[in-house]
Amino acid sequence: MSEVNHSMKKVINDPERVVDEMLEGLLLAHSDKLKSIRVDNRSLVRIDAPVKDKVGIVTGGGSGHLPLFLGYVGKGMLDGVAVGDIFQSPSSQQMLDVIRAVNTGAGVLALYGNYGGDVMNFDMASDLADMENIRVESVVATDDIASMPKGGEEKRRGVAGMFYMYKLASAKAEQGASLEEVKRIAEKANASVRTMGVALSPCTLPEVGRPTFTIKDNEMEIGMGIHGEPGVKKGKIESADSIAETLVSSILEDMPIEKGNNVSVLINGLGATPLEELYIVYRKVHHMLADRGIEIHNRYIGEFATSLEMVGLSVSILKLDDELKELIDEPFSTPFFSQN
Amino acid sequence: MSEVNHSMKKVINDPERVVDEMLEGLLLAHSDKLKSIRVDNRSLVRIDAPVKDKVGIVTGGGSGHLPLFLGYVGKGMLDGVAVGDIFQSPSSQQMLDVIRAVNTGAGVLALYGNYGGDVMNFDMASDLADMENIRVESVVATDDIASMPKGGEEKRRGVAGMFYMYKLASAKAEQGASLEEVKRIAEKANASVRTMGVALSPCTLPEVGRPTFTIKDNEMEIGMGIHGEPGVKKGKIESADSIAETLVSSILEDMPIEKGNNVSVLINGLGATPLEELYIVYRKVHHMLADRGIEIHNRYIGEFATSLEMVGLSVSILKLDDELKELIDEPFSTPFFSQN
Amino acid sequence: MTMKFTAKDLLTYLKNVVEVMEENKDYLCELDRKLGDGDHGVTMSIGWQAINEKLQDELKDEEDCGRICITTGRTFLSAVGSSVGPLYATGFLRGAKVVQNKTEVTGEDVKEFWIAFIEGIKERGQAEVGDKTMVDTLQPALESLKELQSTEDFVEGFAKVVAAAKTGMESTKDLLSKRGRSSRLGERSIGNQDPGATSAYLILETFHQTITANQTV
Amino acid sequence: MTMKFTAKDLLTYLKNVVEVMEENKDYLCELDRKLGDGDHGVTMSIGWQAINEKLQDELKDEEDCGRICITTGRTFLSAVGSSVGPLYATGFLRGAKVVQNKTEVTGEDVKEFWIAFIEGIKERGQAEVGDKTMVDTLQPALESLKELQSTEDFVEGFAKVVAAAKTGMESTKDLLSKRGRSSRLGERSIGNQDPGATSAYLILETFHQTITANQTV
Ligand SMILES: Nc1ncnc2c1ncn2[C@@H]1O[C@H](COP(=O)(O)OP(=O)(O)O)[C@@H](O)[C@H]1O
Ligand SMILES: Nc1ncnc2c1ncn2[C@@H]1O[C@H](COP(=O)(O)OP(=O)(O)O)[C@@H](O)[C@H]1O
Ligand SMILES: [Mg+2]
Ligand SMILES: [Mg+2]
Ligand SMILES: [Mg+2]
Ligand SMILES: [Mg+2]
Repeated sequence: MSEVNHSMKKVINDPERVVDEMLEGLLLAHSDKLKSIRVDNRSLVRIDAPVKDKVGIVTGGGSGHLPLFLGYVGKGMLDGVAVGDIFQSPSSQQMLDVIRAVNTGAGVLALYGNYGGDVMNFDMASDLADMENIRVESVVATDDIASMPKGGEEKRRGVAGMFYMYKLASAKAEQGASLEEVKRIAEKANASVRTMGVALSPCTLPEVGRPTFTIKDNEMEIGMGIHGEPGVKKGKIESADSIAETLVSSILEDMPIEKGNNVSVLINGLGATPLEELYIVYRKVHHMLADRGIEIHNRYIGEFATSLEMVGLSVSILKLDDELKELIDEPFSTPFFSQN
Repeated sequence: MSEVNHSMKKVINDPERVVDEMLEGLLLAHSDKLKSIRVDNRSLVRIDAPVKDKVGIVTGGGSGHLPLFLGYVGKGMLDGVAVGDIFQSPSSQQMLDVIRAVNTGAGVLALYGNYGGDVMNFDMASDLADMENIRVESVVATDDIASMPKGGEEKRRGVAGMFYMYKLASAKAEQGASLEEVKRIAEKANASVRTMGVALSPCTLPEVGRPTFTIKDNEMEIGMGIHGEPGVKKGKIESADSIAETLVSSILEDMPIEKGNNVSVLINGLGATPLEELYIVYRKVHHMLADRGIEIHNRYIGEFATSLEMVGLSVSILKLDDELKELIDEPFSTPFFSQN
Repeated sequence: MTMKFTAKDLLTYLKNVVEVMEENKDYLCELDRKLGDGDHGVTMSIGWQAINEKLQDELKDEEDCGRICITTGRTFLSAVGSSVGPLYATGFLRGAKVVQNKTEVTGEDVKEFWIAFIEGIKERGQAEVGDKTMVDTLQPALESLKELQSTEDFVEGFAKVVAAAKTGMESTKDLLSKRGRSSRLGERSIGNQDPGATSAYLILETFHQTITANQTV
Repeated sequence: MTMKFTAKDLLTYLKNVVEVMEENKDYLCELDRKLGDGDHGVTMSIGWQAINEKLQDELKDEEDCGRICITTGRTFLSAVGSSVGPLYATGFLRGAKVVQNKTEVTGEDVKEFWIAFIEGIKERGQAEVGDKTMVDTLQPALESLKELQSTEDFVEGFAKVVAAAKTGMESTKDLLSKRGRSSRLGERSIGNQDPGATSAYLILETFHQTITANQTV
């Protein structure tokens, strides 16, 4: 067992066992909603999986982003998740086990972020599932506009906007739609959402014990990734209004939204930024959209995809048509969220 | 307007306007669930208030603790809240306005934490309401065992365990119970819950711009209050298990719980502590209670009462009898939470 | 304790307090800057200016001392958000009960008014002597008030009350703050006079000035 | 490219890799400590030890080269969680298709096996030459493999493949990492040889040793 680095402001035991102990706690707490299908607890499915005749939807990714990824497994949401170490992809085997466990014969859709390790392992898992005659399709989230300029959309990373892909595809699957239909919705969701964020401080990996990079005392980084990937602009910390302005106008430049259109807005805290500040940002985002005659159909404000205790937030905007609007209003319930 | 202190890792505009802008954002976001009854937005009530024939339940307190206090206003929960500046009591007038707005003639119950300013202003507001023939009763939360040794229970502060008082009294009121009955439940809830927490780092008030006190790099403080009030013990940061052990055994010493008893457990993050760590702590708490033959009826894990971006957490344990068990399972829904 | 004090005199007194608070606005803020959030002068000014409006308007011809005090207390409360709002408001509301339905009051009534005023504040704030608050001014004043004999001249007697209040106010310099915002400063609070103790002194002192002027006319 | 390579030889080769990985465990970890999380040697050891168990058990008398490769790939994958799990597993699974249902393979088959092996890894990992990964070892090897003439001696030809792989492996020292864990180090990644490039070289080099030994016997 490794020693706890005592200058780390973390409530943990052995830094190497953070994920195992987190999962143990989670399963003790939510045994009515989730079950583990591997002895290492790295593959979790909703308690009623496989859900008869339904297309199975799975995800996976590194730990340290709660409620992402496992927080989205539940009724009206995802069927299963493979859980990696902090900021590390789960293994193909763990993904394959999830795919098997949620498969009902209707096929399985894998939804995950566009990160090398996750893509490689999910591709591998799909190949293996294919050898067992399980139909697997994938849609990779690419909502982070800061990670690659326009034109390189398919190389962008997936961040908080992934929530919408999960939500909408899951609602469609819950209605009994086919794998093709559910995949179409996931692709449409991904094509209709854009995210951009700002980080004011880094986070500390438990195994490392100190921040893996630094942001100066009076600085922030626009567009930094959720693992600390470099952003598009470093600079002095700006006001909430000017940050909101930068994020929203970058999003609207990348994905123009017409007057009269409906959107859903997601204000996501990265970990240490208080809810109070998310509402201050929402205020400005609301005014900006209202000024442009854009209708906010609904909004999600809170922590949806974190980076441990990073200070910062992101704004996601989802363009809604009638089909997506109907799906976004569907209820769901996981140990972390519920919508009636 | 005051200048933003740029070495503060906060996404805000004018530090003096943090609460006003937060409230503006909140009301823009949740106009379907909350309404403001004062031009300064400092008094909020649920959208359907006053709820016919129901005992009104109100709370109030300083800002900087979201989702406390205003996050508990909603269906199956509180009727109204008075909102103060960061860590400051709201005014008696703001409280009086809330009391008036939720009064249906069935009387109003004020539930709040045991802090000088809040007590003084709620007492004042009750006197004024009384002069208008509105029956007001109060129950003051005193769940923080670290704030005063056994024997001085009534001088203890109210912290995260206040959630249970809100939840249980509200469920009782929703059933149509009388003011006396609802008050009895609030008192029973407060008498049946104990909380103890640990802080690993302080937080920074926006108007001040730097931490109001410090905790050494490798230190933590057991029992620190949610405004930084001194705790019972400073020391080196300990492991999650040993922290959980200290918190749970202190609670059980203060309020013995017998084998076979039912409890509800609340693991509350103070702001910057990741959810992952709360689950690591839950794991140990679960094992400790299970080892003693105590039955965990349900649990709440997340942020329920924060101190801006303080690093740390608290554990609350509520002793349940049949009456409280029935009430705790009742559904509720606010912009911040819902339970089906 | 022969003294005649009418509703008109009460209105004059309140007007005098408005002026005194305006004159001492910066001084009170300066004291609060060292101990709290620097707003005590502004707070008092806002509260008393609101009262001033009432004095010029609905209270202009009011003859019931009780109603004057109730309006004063309520107005102060709704104008002021900070700690002193409910404290001074309670003072006036409790005092109002003593003088209700009276157009003219005696020295005995005035004594009882101030006793109720101070006890109301003590009850509301739950501060104790030595906590470095306005109670350090008010408690010695209360004790001195209680000792006033029905045989002595009220104006002279009240001079002793104000003197006790002054000593109390000055004692706050050397105290460690235990209540309100300044309690966060701990040791650093020592050495500065408490702003609330100061405004409480001004309120009493202005009353003495008012009745003295009244007498000499 | 006359060469006879049987399922037995394949099993011997795999056994040899098991040994080589055990011998180089510390070395690979040391390389990974400078660039990543220091586990590459342990990872390879775990994976190949798992394969070793299969070699001693269900693969002991296996005569189908395809099935041997499939089991090797799958075993490696389920034993290993890190990046190299799917990479090497894909290599063996893709190679398996070339040699399926064969008990004995020709030099031409072996060439095609390694081409499929390397192309599988490239496809799986999407790394490019210069990214500082095992692809820097494998790409030159692939090009060298493709140039092998059907007329030349396979063992001699494969020596050139290994030489190209070695040059590729050594080139990673001066590269800036762009893939996997080590990419986080940025500039600091320069100056150290990539662990995956090293284990990939060992896999090819051990194959050359195996066929050389085979020939001389
Ligand atoms: N509980 C209390 N009892 C009596 N006086 C108090 C109490 N709390 C605060 N005060 C007084 O209030 C004064 C501060 O008033 P003010 O600055 O207007 O309010 P705030 O502290 O809310 O800014 C203090 O100097 C102190 O004398
Ligand atoms: N996308 C990729 N394509 C090819 N090789 C890769 C890729 N990502 C990582 N690698 C190789 O994997 C090696 C690291 O392996 P290992 O330490 O076992 O995995 P991990 O990085 O998960 O700890 C690197 O040295 C590199 O050669
Ligand atoms: Mg002040
Ligand atoms: Mg103030
Ligand atoms: Mg490694
Ligand atoms: Mg590794």
